[in-house]
Amino acid sequence: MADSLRWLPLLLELAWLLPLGSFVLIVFFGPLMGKGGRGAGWLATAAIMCSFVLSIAAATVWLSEHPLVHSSARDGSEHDCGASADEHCPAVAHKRAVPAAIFVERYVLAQFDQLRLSVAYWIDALTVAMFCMVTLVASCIHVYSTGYMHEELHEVTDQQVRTADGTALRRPGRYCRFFQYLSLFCFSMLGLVLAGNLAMVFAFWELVGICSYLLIGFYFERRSASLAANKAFIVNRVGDFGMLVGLMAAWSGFGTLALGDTTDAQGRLVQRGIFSQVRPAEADYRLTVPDGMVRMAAAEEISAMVANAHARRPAGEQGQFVEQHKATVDQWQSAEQQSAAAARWQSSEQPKAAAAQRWSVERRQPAAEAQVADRLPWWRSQGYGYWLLVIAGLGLFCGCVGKSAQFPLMVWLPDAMEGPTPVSALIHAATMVAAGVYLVARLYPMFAPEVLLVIACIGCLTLFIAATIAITATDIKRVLAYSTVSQLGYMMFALGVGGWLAGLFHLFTHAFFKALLFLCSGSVIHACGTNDMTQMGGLRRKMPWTAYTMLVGCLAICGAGVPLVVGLSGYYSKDAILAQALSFRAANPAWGGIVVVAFLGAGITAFYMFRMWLMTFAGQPRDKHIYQHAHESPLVMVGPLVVLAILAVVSGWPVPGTALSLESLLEQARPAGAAAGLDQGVLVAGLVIPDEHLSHENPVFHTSAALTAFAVSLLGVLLAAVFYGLPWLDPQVIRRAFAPIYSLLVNKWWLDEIYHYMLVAPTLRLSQLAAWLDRRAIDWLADGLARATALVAQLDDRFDRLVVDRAIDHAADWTYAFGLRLRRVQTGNIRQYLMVLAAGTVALFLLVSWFWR
Amino acid sequence: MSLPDLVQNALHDALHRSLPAIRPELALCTTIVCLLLAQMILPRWRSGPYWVTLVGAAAALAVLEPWQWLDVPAAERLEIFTGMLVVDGLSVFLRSLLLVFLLLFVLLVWITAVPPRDDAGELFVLVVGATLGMCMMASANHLVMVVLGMEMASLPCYVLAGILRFRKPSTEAALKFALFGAGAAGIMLYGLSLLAGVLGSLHLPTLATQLALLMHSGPTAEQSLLLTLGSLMLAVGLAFKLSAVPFHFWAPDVFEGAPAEVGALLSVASKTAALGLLVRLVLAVTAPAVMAPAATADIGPAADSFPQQTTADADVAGQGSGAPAAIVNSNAARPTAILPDALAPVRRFIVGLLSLLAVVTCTFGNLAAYGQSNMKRLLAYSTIAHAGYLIMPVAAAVALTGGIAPDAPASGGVAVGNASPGQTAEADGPALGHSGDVQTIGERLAPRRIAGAAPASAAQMAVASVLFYLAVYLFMNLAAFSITAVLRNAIGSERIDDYAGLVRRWPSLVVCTALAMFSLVGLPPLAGFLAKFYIFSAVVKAELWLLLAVGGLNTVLSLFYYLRVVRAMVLPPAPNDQSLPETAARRIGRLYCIGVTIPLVALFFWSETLMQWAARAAAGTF
Amino acid sequence: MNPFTEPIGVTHYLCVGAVLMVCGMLCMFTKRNALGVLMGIELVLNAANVNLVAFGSSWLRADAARSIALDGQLLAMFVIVLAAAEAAVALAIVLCYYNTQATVDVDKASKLKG
Amino acid sequence: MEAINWHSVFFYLFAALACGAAAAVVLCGNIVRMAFALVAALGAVAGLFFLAGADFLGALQLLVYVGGTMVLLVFGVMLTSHSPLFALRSGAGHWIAAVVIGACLLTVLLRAALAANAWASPPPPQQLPPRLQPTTSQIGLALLGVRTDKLDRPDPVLQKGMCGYLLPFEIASVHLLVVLIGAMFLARTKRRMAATGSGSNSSQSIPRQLEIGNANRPHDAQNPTCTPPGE
Repeated sequence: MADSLRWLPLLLELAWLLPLGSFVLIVFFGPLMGKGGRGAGWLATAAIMCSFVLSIAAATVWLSEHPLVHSSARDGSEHDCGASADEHCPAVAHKRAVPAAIFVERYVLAQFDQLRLSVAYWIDALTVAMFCMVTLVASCIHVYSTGYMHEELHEVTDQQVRTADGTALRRPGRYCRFFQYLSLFCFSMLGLVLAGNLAMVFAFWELVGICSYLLIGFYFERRSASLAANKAFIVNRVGDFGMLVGLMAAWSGFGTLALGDTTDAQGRLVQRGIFSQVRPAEADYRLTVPDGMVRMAAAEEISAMVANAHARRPAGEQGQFVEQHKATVDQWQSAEQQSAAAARWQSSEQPKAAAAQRWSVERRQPAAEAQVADRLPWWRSQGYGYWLLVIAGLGLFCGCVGKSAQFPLMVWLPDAMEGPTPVSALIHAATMVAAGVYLVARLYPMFAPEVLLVIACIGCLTLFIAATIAITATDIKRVLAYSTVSQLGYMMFALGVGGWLAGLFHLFTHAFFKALLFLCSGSVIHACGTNDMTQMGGLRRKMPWTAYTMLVGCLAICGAGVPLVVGLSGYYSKDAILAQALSFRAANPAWGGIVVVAFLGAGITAFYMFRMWLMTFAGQPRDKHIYQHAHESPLVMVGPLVVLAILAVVSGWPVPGTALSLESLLEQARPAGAAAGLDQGVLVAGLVIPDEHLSHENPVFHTSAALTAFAVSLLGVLLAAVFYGLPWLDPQVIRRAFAPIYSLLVNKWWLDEIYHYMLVAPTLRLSQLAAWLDRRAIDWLADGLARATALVAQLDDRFDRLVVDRAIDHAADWTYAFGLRLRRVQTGNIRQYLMVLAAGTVALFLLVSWFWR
Repeated sequence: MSLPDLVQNALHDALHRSLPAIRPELALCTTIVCLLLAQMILPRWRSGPYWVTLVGAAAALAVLEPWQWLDVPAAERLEIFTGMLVVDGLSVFLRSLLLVFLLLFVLLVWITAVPPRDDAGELFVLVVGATLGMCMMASANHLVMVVLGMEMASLPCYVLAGILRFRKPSTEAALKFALFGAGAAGIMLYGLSLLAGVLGSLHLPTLATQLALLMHSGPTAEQSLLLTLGSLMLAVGLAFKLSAVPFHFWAPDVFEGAPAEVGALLSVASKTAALGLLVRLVLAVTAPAVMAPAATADIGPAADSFPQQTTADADVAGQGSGAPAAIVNSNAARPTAILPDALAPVRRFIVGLLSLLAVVTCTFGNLAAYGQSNMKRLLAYSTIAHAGYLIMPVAAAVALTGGIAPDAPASGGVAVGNASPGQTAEADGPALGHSGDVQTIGERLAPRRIAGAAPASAAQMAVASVLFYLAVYLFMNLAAFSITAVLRNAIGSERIDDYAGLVRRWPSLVVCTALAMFSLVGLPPLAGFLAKFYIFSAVVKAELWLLLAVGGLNTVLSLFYYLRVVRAMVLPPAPNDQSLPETAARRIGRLYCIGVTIPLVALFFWSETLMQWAARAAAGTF
Repeated sequence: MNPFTEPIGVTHYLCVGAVLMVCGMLCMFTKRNALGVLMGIELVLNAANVNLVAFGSSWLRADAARSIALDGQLLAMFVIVLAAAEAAVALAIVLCYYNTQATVDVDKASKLKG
Repeated sequence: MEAINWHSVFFYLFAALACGAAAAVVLCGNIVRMAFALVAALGAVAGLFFLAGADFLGALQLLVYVGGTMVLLVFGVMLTSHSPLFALRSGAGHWIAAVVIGACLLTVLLRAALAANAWASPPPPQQLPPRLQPTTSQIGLALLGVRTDKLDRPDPVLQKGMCGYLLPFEIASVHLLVVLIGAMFLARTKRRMAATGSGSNSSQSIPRQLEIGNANRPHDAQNPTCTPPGE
């Protein structure tokens, strides 16, 4: 490790811990900091800004050690490798090199056998970039919040909450608490980014979830807010359940949760990390099923081997033993055995517990170990354990589905708008929902092609559904929320079709313009006191700064730009995604349909964004009263808007004259071997995840993506202008014309209703069925049979009440009563104690001689 | 060698080798003398006994130098006083715990002022005397020292139980304790005489070797009858000290009658020593190859005559993951390594006995704690239950010393289950039959070299888990008892119901209580969880599933009554008539409680050092 | 077979020890007087001593070399010392008990129970 | 007819005396009679010790037990004999339980005792009763840490296990010191009056509220239960 790099973990650690420090300080001393805790805001802001400065310093250190090269897509030096995926050209070969990364194990919390629970960091270009982005966006949001939340400095009257006597709720301000949560949120997110093992990832994952719960429920007196917070938390739990399954699969398969290789003080390898197990250097970084998973899948064969070795080995004769084991291998390789074994993993119905048990037997028989080790490559080539890898990947992705609000767990995110607007900005731009995408990107090496396909499909579905819902939403924040869901879908889609860089690039650019959009909407809400766009209009005259910065944001998210020349940040990232999608389509014609949806989504995005902007800022004011009261926000709120607007424009550009650009920085972190392209699907025949570099290098994809996207977006913008800008067409007409579709969209595809139905229905239906049967029985068979039935029902009911319902109670009662009865043994009489002493000895002797004879 | 030479040798050995090794004990003896002198010379120096004891305990800890053992890779096993005592990692660990407890105990008694200051001198003479005995128990290597240590630890405790000698409950407790203890001691002595008579020695390693040889040559039915009876009666004495069911009857009554401070001593220090002794005894007889005095025939058990496993540290550092080679070497260096195979029946017997005791004790303690209304009594039952938990890993350690020899059903169940029956029987045949010819021994030695590696370190980890549990247990129980004492001084009651509404008056103390109780249950962010985790993982390694099930079930059971204490403090409203004016003494009392609770949290996050130390201490025992 | 012509073995002593042990135990079970219980304890400890001496004696068995030799006597000696100490403490406790309860009846010591 | 083995005769004599006296201790109701029966039993055991060749131990038994411990016990009897001694009789239930347990215990112990015959066989009958060999000097040396008995032991393992008793000997003295101080502390009826006259204060500092059944008493403000350290 280069000398200056040694400071990198320390810098990032400090940047990570500063928000925690601010959190702790505010928790303990928040109310003491100025009137109403005004100082808390400044403290939190200062902390996150310092983090930002430290992150920049870290980035500088990083770049000084790892100078950037021109990314192949941007400087036009195209290596024409052709479209064929598996051809080895020099460009592909060099991309298989390991990315520069630092894995540091800072502190080992505990070690349970093989599993080390430690504070470990995985630092690469992605980590550094994420740090800069998160802290920068968070800094802007912090500054903005000091203005936005100023009402909380004194006592607040919440008009939306009525107390028992009908008056509005008055409560003390929660300024301190807000910043305390913000700091904790930033700390959690940074920790997640920095985490070097999955256990730590999971811990911070949950912490992020809790913070979002706290912040969404910030106005917890409002019923809607507390419901939304609960919803967010519970829906995320569903995802986290899957994640736990994935974690367990990973742990049992890899034997470790660390991402990188653990070494001891002398630098010797102690334990191989997940990445190097799943993409070992000796296998040319190809996706490799780790030993543990192969062993689990082949547990039956292994236990047979152990039994064999046990039976055959004469005690202590090593030489013979080796020969024997060779013989066994030969015997095993007979053709019928092979086919039988190959069939087995596909059905692979053996219970996991039994497998683990047998595995332990195998571990305790080192004699058979050599034999097993010999067989491992063959098993692996037969696909043993591959399904475990898929399960691990899918499980981990489940967690990301919950956190990044992907279909079908996207319902919580729009409801999360109940939190204060800066929080929405933070959640949507930099922290919570980005966490899911980040994690998918981080764990990219261990995703099998099938998992990537699932990710692509889910992402595609999400982006389309969310975009369509956004068309009809009238709440300004909800429009943005659905747009976030949709954009997250884009990112997942990109990752799924092999566009690792494209997805991440979009994550970064999206963070800037989405934060901008949210803060602008907050500014509007702050000025108007309402979220409803139908009451706005013409506001650009009252609040020009907000209006035009928001316009920049809208343009950026639409991917506006002059095709093939220059554009806003969104233009580059969206193009990269679409180009990769086209590349994917070329490689997998069977799955090409999802690409079309992605292009459609781009158009819809442009439409609803401009619909929103036009409804809010253009035209004539719809509500005079609100219009008159509207005013431009104070400088402390406008400042961050301007900063973010600039970033939204330029973040896709390289620094002139250098190779320094976001894209080339991220390119450094591309996981070894995860450039895909060479991974073939096993479960889904013919699935090829194309190499991302191909889409950059092939001008066909690039150009067609840029042009198509531009055309589609332009269409969307024009459509929006037709309806809302220059009202040539009345939206009401269209609404009536497409009434079924409109109701589908306005009801958010009835997703909430479907979930409600799915959750409640079984219980409800069952009870209704029972009730119906009951009634029918009495109505129709009002005779002796009916009475008998009634009697049986009654008995059953009594049984239910007396036995089933109260069995739990009774168990507890019995335990308690038994405990009380045991007290009576303790009579307090010393002579009885002594008798028990002697009797106990005798009884023990008799017992022992009875059992151990 | 002439007689004067012999005497000279013995004296030289005692003065230059043995005495330096028992410096802590000497410091304690000096403390006793200083206490008496201080009372005689300076009768008006009322805080004198506290200072003297504090300094004495600190000095003892200082000369024990436990921190040395943090770095020393593997403990050196040193037999001193011609084999009477043994100094190794285990003894150093246990003695450090005892001395740390002594220090904390002095502070507690100083703060809570029980008994009256005039009696402090006698109190500390007794406490230091008891600690001395416990130290002897922790390093006993000879049955005389076992007896002497147990009596030295017990007798002062009888008096301590009655330290409030003008109160009826206190004297009643002392009487019950003394009579029950004397009865148990009588039974234990009787059993011990039988054991010694059959095996022909009182020296533990010799005794163990004799036992192994006896088992190897196949004991007659009469001999095994005597052995069984003798070891059972010995176990009764230990069970009394451990308050294991059904020899626990003294515990609840004594804990309730004696002041809470003495309760802490009985439940922490006494149990630490007893458990150390238990570990020593069972490991001595089940893993005698370690102690193998038969390896060399020279007179005077000098330390250098024992082949030392200097490589054991690598094994500990690897913690089960590695270093089989190291073990092979150290095994090969021991000529008597064959003997453990013959000891399989002994191991089975001990594992069965300890498992039985553990299961019964644990369940009984937890169930009987349910209906208690007196805090001290509740803690007494909790102590009993914890004795059960603590015995479990000892059983596991014994099971694991056997390695994976397929003839030990306790550990080899799965292996037997998976191999086909015919092969198993074949493999088991020679191991079970005690044919003494050399060839079989050689054959049996060979697979052990390969297979025995991991279990040996697993057994060490089991012992280490006991030690870790004891260290955590010290703080948990001390916290619980000192909270009881502080509250008794403040609100004048030890009834749980009278703790109502404390949360509003002394929230810090309630937090401490909650932490202590949750740690006793074994809930995650506290050291108690880790302790329980380690012992259960030891039990899992030994594949004693019944123990695991019972332990898990009992953890659930125990949650209820521990929570009840916290609930009593938090939920019911405070009685209005009580006011608690803040005084310096109360504040200090609370501070003390907080101070002993902090380690519970700290040890969860910084458990590594302690666990490593425990592992090293355990490694020295094998 | 005339028992008076047969030599004495370890077994004989062990039988005496067993009887003493049981008598001591019975004493502890049946005496309500605390001092009676103490006497029972003395008997129990003596039983152990008889055993120890028997096992240590070189006169009582054919293979005397395998006996515990002087260890038996030495341990018995320490047991006597410990018994004396135990008696002293127990007696002091009994006196203390007597001072607070005005009785030496151990059955009265049943306030602590449950 | 073989010659009478007088060693055996005396053994049976002492054994009968010991067992009989022990039984008498159990059966007597009067504490004083019990004490005398105990003296007889312990004396008989001392005789058994002599017969086993443990001369020093026999003497110790006579001195410490019969002389010391019994005096202690008799003192106790006298000190506590103000109460009616004869009323302290156990109920029949207790007796029955005790006898049943005692019988079981006796069975087990006798079974064990008889088992010893199998491996520790008695010496051949023609062997003459051995002469008394004094063990005093050997015991003395052993207490110094040097074992001189059975130096010619054939078994090296057992030879190894013969330890010197220096440490127990010394540590027992500390033990006795501690125990005697404890006993003295308990037996002292009166509270020691501090020379400064503050004794009454200190006596109050026993937490009164610890009385059982009286636990609800509120804190007595005038009666501080604890004083800060260093006072």
